[in-house]
Amino acid sequence: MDPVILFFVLGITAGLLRSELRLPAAVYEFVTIVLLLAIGLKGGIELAKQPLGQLLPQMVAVVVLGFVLALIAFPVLRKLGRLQRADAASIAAHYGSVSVGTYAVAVAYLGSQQVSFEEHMPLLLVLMEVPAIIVGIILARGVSRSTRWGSVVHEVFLGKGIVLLLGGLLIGWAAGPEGVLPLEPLFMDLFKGILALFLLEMGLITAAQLTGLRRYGLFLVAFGIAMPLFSAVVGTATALMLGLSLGGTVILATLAASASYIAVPAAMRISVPEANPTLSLAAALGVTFPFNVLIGIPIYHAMATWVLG
Amino acid sequence: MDPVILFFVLGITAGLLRSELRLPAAVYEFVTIVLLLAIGLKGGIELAKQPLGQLLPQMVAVVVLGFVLALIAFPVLRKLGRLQRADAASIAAHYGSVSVGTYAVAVAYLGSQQVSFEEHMPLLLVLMEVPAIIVGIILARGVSRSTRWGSVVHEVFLGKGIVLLLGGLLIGWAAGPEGVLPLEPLFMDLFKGILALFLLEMGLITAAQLTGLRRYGLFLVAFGIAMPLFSAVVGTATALMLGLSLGGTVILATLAASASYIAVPAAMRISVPEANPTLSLAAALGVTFPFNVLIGIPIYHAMATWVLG
Amino acid sequence: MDPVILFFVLGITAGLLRSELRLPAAVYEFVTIVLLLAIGLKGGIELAKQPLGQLLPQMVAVVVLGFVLALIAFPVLRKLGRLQRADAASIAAHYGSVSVGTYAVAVAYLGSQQVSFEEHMPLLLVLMEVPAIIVGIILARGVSRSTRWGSVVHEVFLGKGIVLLLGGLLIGWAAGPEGVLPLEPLFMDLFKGILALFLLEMGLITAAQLTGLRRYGLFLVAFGIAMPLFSAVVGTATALMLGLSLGGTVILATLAASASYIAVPAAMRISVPEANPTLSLAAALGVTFPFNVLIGIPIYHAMATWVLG
Amino acid sequence: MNSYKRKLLTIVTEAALETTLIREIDRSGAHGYTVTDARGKGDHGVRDAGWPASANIRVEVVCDAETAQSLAAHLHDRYYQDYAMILFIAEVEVLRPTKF
Amino acid sequence: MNSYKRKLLTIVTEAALETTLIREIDRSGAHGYTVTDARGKGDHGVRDAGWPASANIRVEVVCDAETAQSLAAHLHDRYYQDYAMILFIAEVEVLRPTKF
Amino acid sequence: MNSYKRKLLTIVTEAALETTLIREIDRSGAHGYTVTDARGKGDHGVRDAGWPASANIRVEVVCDAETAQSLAAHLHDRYYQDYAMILFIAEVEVLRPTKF
Ligand SMILES: Nc1ncnc2c1ncn2[C@@H]1O[C@H](COP(=O)(O)O)[C@@H](O)[C@H]1O
Ligand SMILES: Nc1ncnc2c1ncn2[C@@H]1O[C@H](COP(=O)(O)O)[C@@H](O)[C@H]1O
Ligand SMILES: Nc1ncnc2c1ncn2[C@@H]1O[C@H](COP(=O)(O)O)[C@@H](O)[C@H]1O
Ligand code: NA
Ligand code: NA
Ligand code: NA
Repeated sequence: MDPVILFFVLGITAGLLRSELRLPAAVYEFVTIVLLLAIGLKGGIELAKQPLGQLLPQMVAVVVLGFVLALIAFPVLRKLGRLQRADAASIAAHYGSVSVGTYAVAVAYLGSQQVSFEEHMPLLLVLMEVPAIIVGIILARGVSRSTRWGSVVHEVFLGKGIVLLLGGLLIGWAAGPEGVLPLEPLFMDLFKGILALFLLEMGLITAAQLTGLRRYGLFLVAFGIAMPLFSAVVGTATALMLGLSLGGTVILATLAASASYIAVPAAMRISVPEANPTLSLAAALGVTFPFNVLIGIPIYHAMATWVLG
Repeated sequence: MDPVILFFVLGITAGLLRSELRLPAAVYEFVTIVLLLAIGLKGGIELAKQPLGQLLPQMVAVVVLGFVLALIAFPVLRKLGRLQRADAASIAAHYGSVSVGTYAVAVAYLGSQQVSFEEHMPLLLVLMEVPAIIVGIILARGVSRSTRWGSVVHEVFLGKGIVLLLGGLLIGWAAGPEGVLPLEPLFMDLFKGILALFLLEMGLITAAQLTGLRRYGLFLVAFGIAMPLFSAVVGTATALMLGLSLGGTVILATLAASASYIAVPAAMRISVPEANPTLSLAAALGVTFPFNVLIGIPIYHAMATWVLG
Repeated sequence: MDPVILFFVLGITAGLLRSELRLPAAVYEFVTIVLLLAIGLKGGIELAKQPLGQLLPQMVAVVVLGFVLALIAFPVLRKLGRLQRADAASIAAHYGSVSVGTYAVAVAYLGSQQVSFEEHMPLLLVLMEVPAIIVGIILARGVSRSTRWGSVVHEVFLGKGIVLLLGGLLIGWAAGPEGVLPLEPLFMDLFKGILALFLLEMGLITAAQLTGLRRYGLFLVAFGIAMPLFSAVVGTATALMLGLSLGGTVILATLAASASYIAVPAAMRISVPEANPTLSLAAALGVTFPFNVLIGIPIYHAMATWVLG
Repeated sequence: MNSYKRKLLTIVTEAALETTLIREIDRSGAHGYTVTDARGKGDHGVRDAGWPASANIRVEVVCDAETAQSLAAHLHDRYYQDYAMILFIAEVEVLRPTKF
Repeated sequence: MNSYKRKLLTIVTEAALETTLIREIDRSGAHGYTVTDARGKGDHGVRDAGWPASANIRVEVVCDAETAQSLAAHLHDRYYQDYAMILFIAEVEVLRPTKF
Repeated sequence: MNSYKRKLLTIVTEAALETTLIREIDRSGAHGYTVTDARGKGDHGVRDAGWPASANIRVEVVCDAETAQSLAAHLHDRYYQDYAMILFIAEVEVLRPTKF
């Protein structure tokens, strides 16, 4: 098992044992900022090497993928889960969007398995964050006039996550591989160490979400495991269609399978306030994140190997 | 363009678009502390290599330069800008002193242009921080008995900036190049990455200062561009007189052109409280810092090349 | 003198001169977390290389050492120092336990002296943290029924220090030297730089403790110097008995000589609240920490060389 | 020195609401506000500030009784149902009546 | 909108006491609390929050008069002697009487 | 348990003033103070705590009515004009009259 995963396990364990261990909010923010910038930069460097036009099919495909996954999740949550409209819409948005932390773990995993992948994946990551948010808002409130779309767009595109990822992408793209070289000691060499600290904190947070889970029962657990498995299949199929490499397929499956816990919760809190954040975070963080990180990614790897082999 | 500058541009853009991106105060402090220590250490290592006596002419020259620039700025601000006595004195102090962030960008710039410079520059940086503060206080209040010089000296010499720069210098000097080696991964290898985070934050702060600017009009913009250009000429002339190398000349010009936003604002707030900090920060951070970082340094480079060529 | 020590001196000096320099609490926590994890990881890697059973004698020995040192310190504090029961018990617990910061300085010291040592020392460090705490509580309150041992155990074993050290040990042990490789840039390469920042902060904190010292007089100063010297002798003898190498002997002597200021103060505050923390911190941080760091470690080195030579 | 009676309205709520809340305060006619970071527990469970989604803010507004009452009532009607939020009002004395 | 009188109990004490204090509040029957990080000075000297051992917390509890009195008295008896701690109680108005 | 009336003086001002302000409080005869970090908005514009120059502090002093009045008046006269600062005073009950 990759040692960064062990940090996640340490965090969960410490959290469940009610240890005094707690990372200050500022450390969480620092670590998040470095990760987001690092992922953006890495993708940007790659973009500098190839014509953007060539990536257009992939870009369109992941946007559609984001829409579709949210639209599929919604009726399941509504019918099978008997959740309220707003809650179902909000959770659907979480699962249609993506988790940067899960992406980073997948990158680390492929690294230690020495499987290479298309390095422009961070571009797809950014593109896939947004569509599900829009779906979620429309599902919750309809396309009513009263929705303040101005502030929705602001919330979505100017949130910390997107700004740093996109900013990193653009800087990496503008500076190119040579230009970014002096930044590598911080953003590349420390990447795994910083990711370890991030996962330690995520473990502590995940442990706290489990309380939410206990209250809202089995359905969320089932959904939190079944949905990523289903999404990973859709993601793998999409990757196949796009002709991605083995590594690229694993990443796209992981992106599809992952559920957002940075951009989407913030956007939903403002745009669909009547949705209960405890539900979506319990599912996305309490179930799906650990599932993907501990079990899912190797499964998606096996699946991709099988499909592409 | 150096990628660290792009982080500054990202920060300004995010700030102007009112993004939710915000670095916690603790991250700003951490990044500042590492930069200040790194700059000090680097200079100290160099001091260990050469007799201090030999540097005396340069040391005296920059102290005089600090005094002179503040004394020139004051009447301009008072007469042309029609600013109140305290405001003119405070702004003059900012421009007579130096900006560590600008210095760091100049170092990064020369690095990527592969221009070497006298490595003891951090010593001159420290020396140049202080004189203008004293000029500013005297200009504001006269040499009145009521000035509590004890607390002024305390404020100036025991502020975070000077303590860390000077501390770094002394440690670097005592430990020498060999001794500092194990500290290099943090203070040298990460330097540019940390500088990038610092400039990201500076961009956000700069964007916030622009509000101040809008209120106080054109004069500050003009002064914030003309003054560094003039100071750079004086700095270049001084460097010529001192026989500095091309790189050293660019650095000294940049130091002269830069306006303080760490040591001086803190000192002025306590010692000349009637000066409006919005004015000086709008000029120093809202105009001069971005001007130097984006346009000024290459100009000073061209100027030095032309003069020395 | 190792440059990291100079950072400690800088911190003390700045603190005594009442400089404005202050590290935000979040930076202190960040630096502490990285140090604890790094020390744990390093020890864990080593454990992966050798059968744990072989280390059993050492493990038992240091646990006994922790008990014994606390039991020796107590009557001295009570009789010679005429301290109240709770205060004597609390201080005894501090001195029977160990200081991670002092350990890190000893490691850095041996590194720059190019003296190698048994790399599993972090395991002994963890084991030696706890016994003195239990002694302290029993000395203060007897083995009364009313002591809530459940919450004591929780406080002791789930405090930040132990969780991170032990967590690091287990992760290093599970991942092995290969697995930890990608984490090295953060946890190994930056170690000395991070230690420098930590010692800077410790200097500031130490300076603040000196006020406490001034109030409680000479006895604490004498005890704060004599006790580590005595403990170092006991530690050296134990190392000799265990057949440790020169480096290992220095480390064990240093561990014995060091006084806790993370785990023990927190545990005492909850379990022996009537003990005055100013007294124990003044001794442990105001006297013993600087003594060990500045003078003690070289003395223990000389002692070990003499004994083993 | 004379002193004048004003109200201090304190709001503890989710950090995610900061921008929105500040807009509401600006609109209410109050002349200023003070924000500190907080954590806590209430009907919506423990909010321990470990990460942005579980952080609270504590906002104080000094203003006249009428503004305090109407702002409190408005926030109550608009946000109480969907957000972790409490409101309370205390009596305070200030030195400069025109400032608040 | 009607408003109802409640008490605001504020406690400033050592950060080390946070877990213990929260347990006491939970037991007291109060429905919630708010915590902010603080530093300060009092009879136990300067506590400057430079590191955990010298950090303070500032805890607020809105509750009825009886709970406030009994919680304050209990904390006073149990912790005042051994810990840096102050307590004070203010009168506040709240909008929803059942919440507190 | 008996309780005694005291005043709670709250000051919100620029972080740069912390050392100075603490000196003033010490001189005023008050027995202690509590400081928390804050941000806010007032006549001097938005102070968002993004960096030291734009950070606020929130200082509380529990003391007798006379000290509160005279300290407030002194701070008002000395600092209001040049610094971002507000002051307000509330009535509080304390348990130990000699402590404040
Ligand atoms: N009785 C109370 N006293 C003090 N603070 C409270 C109280 N109830 C709730 N809070 C604070 O207000 C936040 C939101 O409350 P709630 O909506 O009840 O969950 C909590 O996270 C606490 O910080
Ligand atoms: N008179 C006071 N006004 C405001 N805060 C105080 C006062 N006295 C003490 N404090 C706070 O309460 C903490 C503990 O007080 P003490 O037990 O007196 O040392 C101090 O560190 C301060 O933060
Ligand atoms: N009406 C108000 N209510 C609460 N806090 C205020 C108010 N006015 C000002 N403040 C705070 O006091 C600081 C200084 O106020 P001012 O001098 O008016 O700019 C602001 O940055 C706010 O944090
Ligand atoms: Na997804
Ligand atoms: Na200058
Ligand atoms: Na010891």
